[in-house]
Amino acid sequence: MRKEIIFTGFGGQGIILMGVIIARMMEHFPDLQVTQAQSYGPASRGGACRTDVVISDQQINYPKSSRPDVMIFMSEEARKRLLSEADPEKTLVIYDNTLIKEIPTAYKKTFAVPATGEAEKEFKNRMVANIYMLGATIELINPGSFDVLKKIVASSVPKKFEELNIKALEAGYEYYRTHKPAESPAASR
Amino acid sequence: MRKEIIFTGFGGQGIILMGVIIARMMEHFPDLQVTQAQSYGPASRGGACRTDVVISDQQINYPKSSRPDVMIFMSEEARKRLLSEADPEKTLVIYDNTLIKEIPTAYKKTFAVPATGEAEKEFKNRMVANIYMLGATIELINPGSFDVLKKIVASSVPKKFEELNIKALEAGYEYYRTHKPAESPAASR
Amino acid sequence: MNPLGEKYLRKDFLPFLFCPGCGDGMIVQAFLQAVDDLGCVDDLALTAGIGCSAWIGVYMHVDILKVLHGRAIPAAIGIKATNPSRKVVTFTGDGDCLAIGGNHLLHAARRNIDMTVVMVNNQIYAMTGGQVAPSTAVGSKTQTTPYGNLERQLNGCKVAIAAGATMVSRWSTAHPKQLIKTFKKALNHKGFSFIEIMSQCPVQTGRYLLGSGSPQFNFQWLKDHCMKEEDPSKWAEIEAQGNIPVGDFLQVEQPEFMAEVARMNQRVKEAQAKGGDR
Amino acid sequence: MNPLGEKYLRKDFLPFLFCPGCGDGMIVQAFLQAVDDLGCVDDLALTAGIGCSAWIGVYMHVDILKVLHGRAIPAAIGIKATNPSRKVVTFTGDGDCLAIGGNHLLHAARRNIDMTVVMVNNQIYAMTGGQVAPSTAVGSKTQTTPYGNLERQLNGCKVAIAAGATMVSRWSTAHPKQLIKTFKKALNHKGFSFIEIMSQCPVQTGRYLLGSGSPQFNFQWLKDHCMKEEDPSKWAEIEAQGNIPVGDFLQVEQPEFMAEVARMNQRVKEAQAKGGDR
Amino acid sequence: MKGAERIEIDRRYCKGCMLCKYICPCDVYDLGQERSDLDYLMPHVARIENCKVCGLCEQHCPDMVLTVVAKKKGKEKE
Amino acid sequence: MKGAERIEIDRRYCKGCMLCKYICPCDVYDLGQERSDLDYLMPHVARIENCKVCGLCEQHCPDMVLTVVAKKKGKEKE
Amino acid sequence: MKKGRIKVMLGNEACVEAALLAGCRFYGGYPITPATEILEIMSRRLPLVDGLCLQMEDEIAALVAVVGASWGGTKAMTATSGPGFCLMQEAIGLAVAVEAPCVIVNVQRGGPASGQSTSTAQGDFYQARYGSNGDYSLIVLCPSTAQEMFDHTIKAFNLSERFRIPVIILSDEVVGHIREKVFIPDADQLTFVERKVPTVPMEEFVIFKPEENGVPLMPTFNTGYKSPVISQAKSLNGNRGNAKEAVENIRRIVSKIEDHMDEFAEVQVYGDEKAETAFVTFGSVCRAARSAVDMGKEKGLAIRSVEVKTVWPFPDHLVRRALAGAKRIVVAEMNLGMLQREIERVIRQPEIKIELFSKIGGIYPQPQEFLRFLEEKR
Amino acid sequence: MKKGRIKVMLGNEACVEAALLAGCRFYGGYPITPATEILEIMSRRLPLVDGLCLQMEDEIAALVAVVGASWGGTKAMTATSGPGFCLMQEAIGLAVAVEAPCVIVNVQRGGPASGQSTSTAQGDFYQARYGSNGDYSLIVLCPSTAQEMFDHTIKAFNLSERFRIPVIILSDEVVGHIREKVFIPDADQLTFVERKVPTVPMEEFVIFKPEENGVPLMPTFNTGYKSPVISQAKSLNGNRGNAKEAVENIRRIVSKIEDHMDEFAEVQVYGDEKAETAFVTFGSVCRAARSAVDMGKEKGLAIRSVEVKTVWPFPDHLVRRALAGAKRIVVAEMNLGMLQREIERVIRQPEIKIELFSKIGGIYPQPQEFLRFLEEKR
Ligand SMILES: Cc1ncc(C[n+]2csc(CCOP(=O)(O)OP(=O)(O)O)c2C)c(N)n1
Ligand SMILES: Cc1ncc(C[n+]2csc(CCOP(=O)(O)OP(=O)(O)O)c2C)c(N)n1
Ligand code: SF4
Ligand code: SF4
Ligand code: SF4
Ligand code: SF4
Ligand code: SF4
Ligand code: SF4
Ligand SMILES: [Mg+2]
Ligand SMILES: [Mg+2]
Repeated sequence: MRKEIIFTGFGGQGIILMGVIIARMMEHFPDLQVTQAQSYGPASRGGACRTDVVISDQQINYPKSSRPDVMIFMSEEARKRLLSEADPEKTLVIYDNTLIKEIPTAYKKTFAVPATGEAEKEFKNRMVANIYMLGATIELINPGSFDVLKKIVASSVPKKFEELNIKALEAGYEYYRTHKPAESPAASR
Repeated sequence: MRKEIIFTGFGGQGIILMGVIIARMMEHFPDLQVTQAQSYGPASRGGACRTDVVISDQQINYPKSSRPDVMIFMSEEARKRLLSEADPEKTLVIYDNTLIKEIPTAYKKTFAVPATGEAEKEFKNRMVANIYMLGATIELINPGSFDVLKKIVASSVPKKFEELNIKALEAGYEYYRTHKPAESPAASR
Repeated sequence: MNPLGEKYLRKDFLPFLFCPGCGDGMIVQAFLQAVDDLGCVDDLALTAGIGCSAWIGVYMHVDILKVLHGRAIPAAIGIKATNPSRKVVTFTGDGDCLAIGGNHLLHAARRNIDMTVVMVNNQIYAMTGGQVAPSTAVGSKTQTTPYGNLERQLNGCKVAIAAGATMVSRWSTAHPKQLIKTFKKALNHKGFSFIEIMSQCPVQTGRYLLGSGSPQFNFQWLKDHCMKEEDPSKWAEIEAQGNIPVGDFLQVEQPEFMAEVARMNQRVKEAQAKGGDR
Repeated sequence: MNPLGEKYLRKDFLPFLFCPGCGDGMIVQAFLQAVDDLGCVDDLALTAGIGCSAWIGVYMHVDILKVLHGRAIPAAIGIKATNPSRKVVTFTGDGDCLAIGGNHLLHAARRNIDMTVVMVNNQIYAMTGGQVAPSTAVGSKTQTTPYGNLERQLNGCKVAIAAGATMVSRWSTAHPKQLIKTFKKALNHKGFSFIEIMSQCPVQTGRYLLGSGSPQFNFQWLKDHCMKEEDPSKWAEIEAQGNIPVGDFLQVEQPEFMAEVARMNQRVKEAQAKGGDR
Repeated sequence: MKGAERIEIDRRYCKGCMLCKYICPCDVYDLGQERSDLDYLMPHVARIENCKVCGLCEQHCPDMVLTVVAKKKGKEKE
Repeated sequence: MKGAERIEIDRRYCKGCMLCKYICPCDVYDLGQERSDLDYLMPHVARIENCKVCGLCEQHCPDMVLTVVAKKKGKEKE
Repeated sequence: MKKGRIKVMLGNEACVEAALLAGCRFYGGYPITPATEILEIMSRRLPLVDGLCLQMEDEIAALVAVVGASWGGTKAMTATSGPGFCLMQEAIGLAVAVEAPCVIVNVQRGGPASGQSTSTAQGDFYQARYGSNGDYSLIVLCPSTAQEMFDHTIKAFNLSERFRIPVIILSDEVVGHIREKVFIPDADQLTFVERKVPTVPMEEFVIFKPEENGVPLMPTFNTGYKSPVISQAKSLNGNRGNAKEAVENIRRIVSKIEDHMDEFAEVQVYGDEKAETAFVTFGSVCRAARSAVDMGKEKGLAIRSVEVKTVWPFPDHLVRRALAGAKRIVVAEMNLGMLQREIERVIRQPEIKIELFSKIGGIYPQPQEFLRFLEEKR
Repeated sequence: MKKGRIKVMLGNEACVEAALLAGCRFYGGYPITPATEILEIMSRRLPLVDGLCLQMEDEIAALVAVVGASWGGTKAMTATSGPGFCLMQEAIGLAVAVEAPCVIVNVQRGGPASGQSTSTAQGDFYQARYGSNGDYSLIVLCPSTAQEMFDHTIKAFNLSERFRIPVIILSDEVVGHIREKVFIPDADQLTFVERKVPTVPMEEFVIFKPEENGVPLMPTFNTGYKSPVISQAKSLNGNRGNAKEAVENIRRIVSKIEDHMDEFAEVQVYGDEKAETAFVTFGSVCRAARSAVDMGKEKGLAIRSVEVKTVWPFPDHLVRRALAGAKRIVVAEMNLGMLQREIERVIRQPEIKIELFSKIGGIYPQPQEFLRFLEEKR
């Protein structure tokens, strides 16, 4: 089993953190290996930003994604530049539909999550869009690990923002439960 | 014809300048090649100091002395360290006998010049000992070139010391004429 | 693009790589305004080092040589030396100028070579993600001083004065009008001028030092903390309150290096023509 | 060897590589006298850069790390950082300290780390044969300013003060008594101290700058030109006459870096023991 | 009194920092809903009639994307 | 009054700079004729009776090769 | 099996973890992408163990302070990337000359000059060995995983203490910035080497006289030996040496390492050790090559991948052995052909062309590309 | 025969003489033995031709100022030795990256670190090529006589202008400090290359688009082109490049040189071109080897001496040709075996052992020793 997930958006959205959180979760799964690799532009905000997470039950050599199972897009520019890495048939394309208008229909598996919109609307804070997104996608990444995720999120954010983040996480999870894509690719492979 | 001359003494005596002057003289001898190479210790005064001059009618490849024809010693320390480079049979060993007590008798060809003593006594200036020495040895280095030497010396020292140096040079030459070693090795090779 | 931008920016290099609300863009604008007022755009030659602020000059459509971290000043000297009529301006960050590049500042100032160093002080290493800078206040928590900074600040203006700079000013991005005026003064100053600009970096300084990443908050912080005070003897007091003196601190006339070089060359050549070799 | 030499010099390293009459040897002696008076020889750790003056410490029988040109100060910081109880002293030349090493001086001073920098100012690059130094007077002819130096002097004491040094003095080899006293003060000062020593270099400075290679002449030159004046506001006047102000210029108390580090480590460890991670 | 004919915001490069809104002494701007090409929410010119064409917003815009176009003279009284 | 019993000059290392001679307020030294091991002409202690043991020569000797040995107490009157 | 714990860590973090375990108590650094995390994490961790992390004014000061700390008697390190590594070259020579044990990490990014600060590269391969002036030698280790960042850091400290030299960890952006599981053995499961200090009376001690293993005892400044340590070529007592002493000094500081390479040189082979087709790699590229070997196997292609772990002194012997019998040799690296030159030098069979599969510009090679290279260039 | 005059000159002086003839009008330097005379003589000479000689605060500033002057539109140079050469490495990468023509002289002395400041050495052989970070290329010339100091300096300026690169003259103490007769041709007897500047309207000009010869036109700051010049990997218009543009940029700045090596690469053979015994040398050692060849001839020994004049990019092809048929190859150099490694790489015949005759510690080899080596090691 090797699963490749790409998170992408622009700097400042906390894209890398999403990958870090997934990676750190794996400390709780002794039989799984994980790598998380990142690349970003030189400025601290703006600019495309991306992290590749690979989860496997074998030693992971090549640590980047070459045929991603899941791609999560959190900005229009990232979609423009990186969607071509997705396999239209196989890759589950998850996108923040607050920021991304549409995904061409060629891509068979898609899941829209209004993470930024909800973060702005419900939590008055764009900064939690990434955590919302994590909540909405964890079942598609590593099914059944929401509780571990919650623990890791709590320990990954400053104390004073802990509650806010956990709420966003739970809201995302709730969104998933109520909107989840017809076929769960996580289950299918 | 290849002639190798080594000048040696301590820093501050103007040893290097002696080599430079001989080298510059050669601009006036179109058929002769010359190299002058130097080596010195890190401090500006004291420390052994040495320059190798090679004069040849051929292109000079190896620019250092490996079997010197003439060696000129201007300090006791230099004698201690470098006399072994002289060939007891062939090398003409010239030394400042103000500073150097003696040369072992194994060395067959020697010439003592009291350069420092004369400089101090006659000219009240140790700094001209080197020029005195040049005057006393030019015939042994490149016979018949005293006039060229005089010209080069004049242009190599600060204007205000020109007269002093020329006098020292002439005094040295005079010393040579009156004390010259029995057999002139310059003639013999 | 606003009209100033239309006139002077390199369109194919946009957008600025600066984060939203970064003071660096405001400095681009203020500088271009000064240049526009003086009509001297063709006379400019810029240099820069490495850092966010080092990109300021890259967006302006003028000659710019952007070199290594800390080395913008010697690059400027090389340009000035070979183009004495150009107005040479260096854009540099507080880290670029005061940490790795501190020595070049000393020596350019003592030479009183005709150039302007614009040091953008955002009180941090921004480009690399929020490490302590020589300009970071004691006690501040940064990515490399997690328990509070123990090192006292290096005051660029004081150092420039001690080294011999002949014009020294400090303003902030919250003082665009004064800044434009000072830029103009420096561009016309014959000698070494040093302009320090306090600038907001919402992302690193804001986040780590001031507790808010909001551009507005960071901009307001500068407005609140920069106090005009041109008398050095009163600085200590202002600084003790956590505030920052700004103003035009110094401008004197002294022999300028390139002019002295020209005079020397003239003299030496004349002496040589007369036959003397020294 | 005189008794002080017998007691403290490395016999197997003699003679000093200094030229006859060089001031550097006099500094060895004055420093050893101070050390002897304080009885602190076992506490010393020295560093040095490259240059004639950088050899001063090598002949003393104490720990010494002689590093690269200009880098004596960071070496001292590394030693102090790991041996806070040692008295760390750096011997450096005017070129070593103010040219290539200028930046390290700024930063050690601003840190107020407990160490002493002894800068031997012979107004020239001596070791390499008489090139201009940042301390060479305007107009001077050296091997690299054959037509007269155009660059204004960098004043090490002023720079050290601007950067935050907490003790600053200047004396000369013609002031052995005052020098010994100042050495003792510096060795006991808690913080960064900077001592500039005007020193004769008959061979380079004498020959090229002052017109005589005689040790006596060069020594007398210092006696004649160094004037005691501890009030900075009067320096300009003295300097305008071609003279050099000497004296104990500054000594203040400020938090010392290594002490602050120790306090911080204590605090952080206690916090951690209580379970907090910051 | 001066007034603005229009305020242009270059949507290619606006980064939504809202310094324009913050600096405006006349409360001309609101936080808008539209996103610039760089994915940032742009300011919305909500009350252009308040604008005194003081130029502060233009001068402070860090991305030089904002232009306040004054009413032509003579038009002012319309 | 103090006096010097002897003045030692370490011939291994003396460089003949004559700063001792120059600094001596009591004209104790002359330029000598003897050379040190480093080939320099050493100072000659010509008038030791003048010496006040002020220590200046010792303190100023750049090679630390000069030692002024004071007469032992009690000997002074001899 | 060793006792210990498993943690998901950044490669750069694993480096810090190991350094602290190995006893590093001084860090002198300067921020630079992609090495900055090492400085940042050190600044958090060192105060907790009574160490000191100093952000210096530049990389020169950083490494010189490390050398000072090393002579101060402390294990010390620094980390940087290309531009800063340039600035450290003179002080690397210093550390060699004064035989100061220390560890220098270079997390490589794209060059030349400022290059591509956030992208990976392996262009400092030769610089790590030859960037300083004059004759010298040192050890360079190339990790390819966060675990190796950890293991090599322990090894680097041990070798630096054993040989009294700077040891360089030549990592790259991929390895520095990868996050993966790292096994951290308990301290008692690891071996730590400490520099040997003299015990004889000060008068009898000759500071640069080597012991049997070529390395002199180190009278650090906390031992009371009053040591003279200069950066020049020296005689045994530490004074400036004459020509003969200089020759001996230089030969010794080189041969103390090169004569003992079997103590540390390491070359690994992944895949089919007898395969006629061989990749040769170092650093992060090893990982992609391994995947390529696995993919090849699936397709029925026998490939071996030779991984040079200690690239300097170059392990001629081990590399020759690992490549014995190979008919086709492809050197895969993220530069324009550096390791390739060493392989050309070592494999002196004119019939074997040493091919180069080179990726630059920060583009980490994909396993598929290795296989495509094998097909297309055939 | 060319017209000109003959003067007895120091090698370092010949370098200055040639630089001024070639049009050098800016010198940024810092004193260091044994290169200092270049700075000193420049400071006397440049003012007379309205040039500027600046003694900067350190070597970093010196070379960066040279790069500035080069972009300012002036031919510029600097000179240093080992420790200063270390400090210049970052700026060498800068000069490469911003394609600034300039000349850098390294008059080698003993290393590592402060080493032996007044002694000769050839230990910076690899540093001259690989001392800076990342992938790059440049040209390194090695003179062996004062005359070659002159000739190579002219050549260095010409190549730097032709290729828009830093050219390094890797001299050594023996060559820098030798005084001998130098033939100085009249200016009209020499060819001088000048950088090509653009002439198209500013709007049409694309700053880093190469001409046919791989080199872009250079819109120096005196041409009015308002040029953006950054030290990062760049796109054709001068802005930061993406990965693909970075690849192209880096490949171009390397291949513009390496694809045109036949324009400048130079290897000479002295002695019997067919001799089975061959010395391989560079720099000052060539001279001693020549004497050895001559001595050998007297004794009836046929020897050729292969002299590598342009050591970087290493002229594989020319060296192979010059060594064709040689059965015994002895590399003679004043380091512990650097050129030797290149010869091992280039001569891939396992039956030929590449022997090393190495002199270090500042001891210049004597011709007799070469012959003794041949006898003893047989
Ligand atoms: C030699 C070298 N060291 C370190 C770096 C990494 N670096 C790039 S920018 C920077 C700091 C920039 O800080 P500052 O000058 O204050 O500029 P800012 O980004 O804050 O505007 C550093 C350390 C580098 N590029 N080169
Ligand atoms: C990096 C480097 N650059 C240059 C040198 C050459 N160098 C040795 S000493 C020195 C100047 C010394 O001058 P100063 O510090 O004033 O000491 P002094 O000899 O005058 O006492 C120089 C330039 C060097 N050793 N290293
Ligand atoms: S990190 Fe700070 S200084 Fe850099 S661009 Fe962003 S806001 Fe500006
Ligand atoms: S050159 Fe000058 S400073 Fe150096 S040892 Fe000689 S006199 Fe002293
Ligand atoms: S100030 Fe400029 S960039 Fe910021 S929101 Fe307003 S228009 Fe946009
Ligand atoms: S011009 Fe002045 S009043 Fe008008 S919108 Fe801008 S800031 Fe507000
Ligand atoms: S001062 Fe010292 S070195 Fe100089 S002459 Fe007198 S005894 Fe000799
Ligand atoms: S002790 Fe004083 S009086 Fe006696 S010789 Fe020395 S200087 Fe002269
Ligand atoms: Mg900053
Ligand atoms: Mg000096």
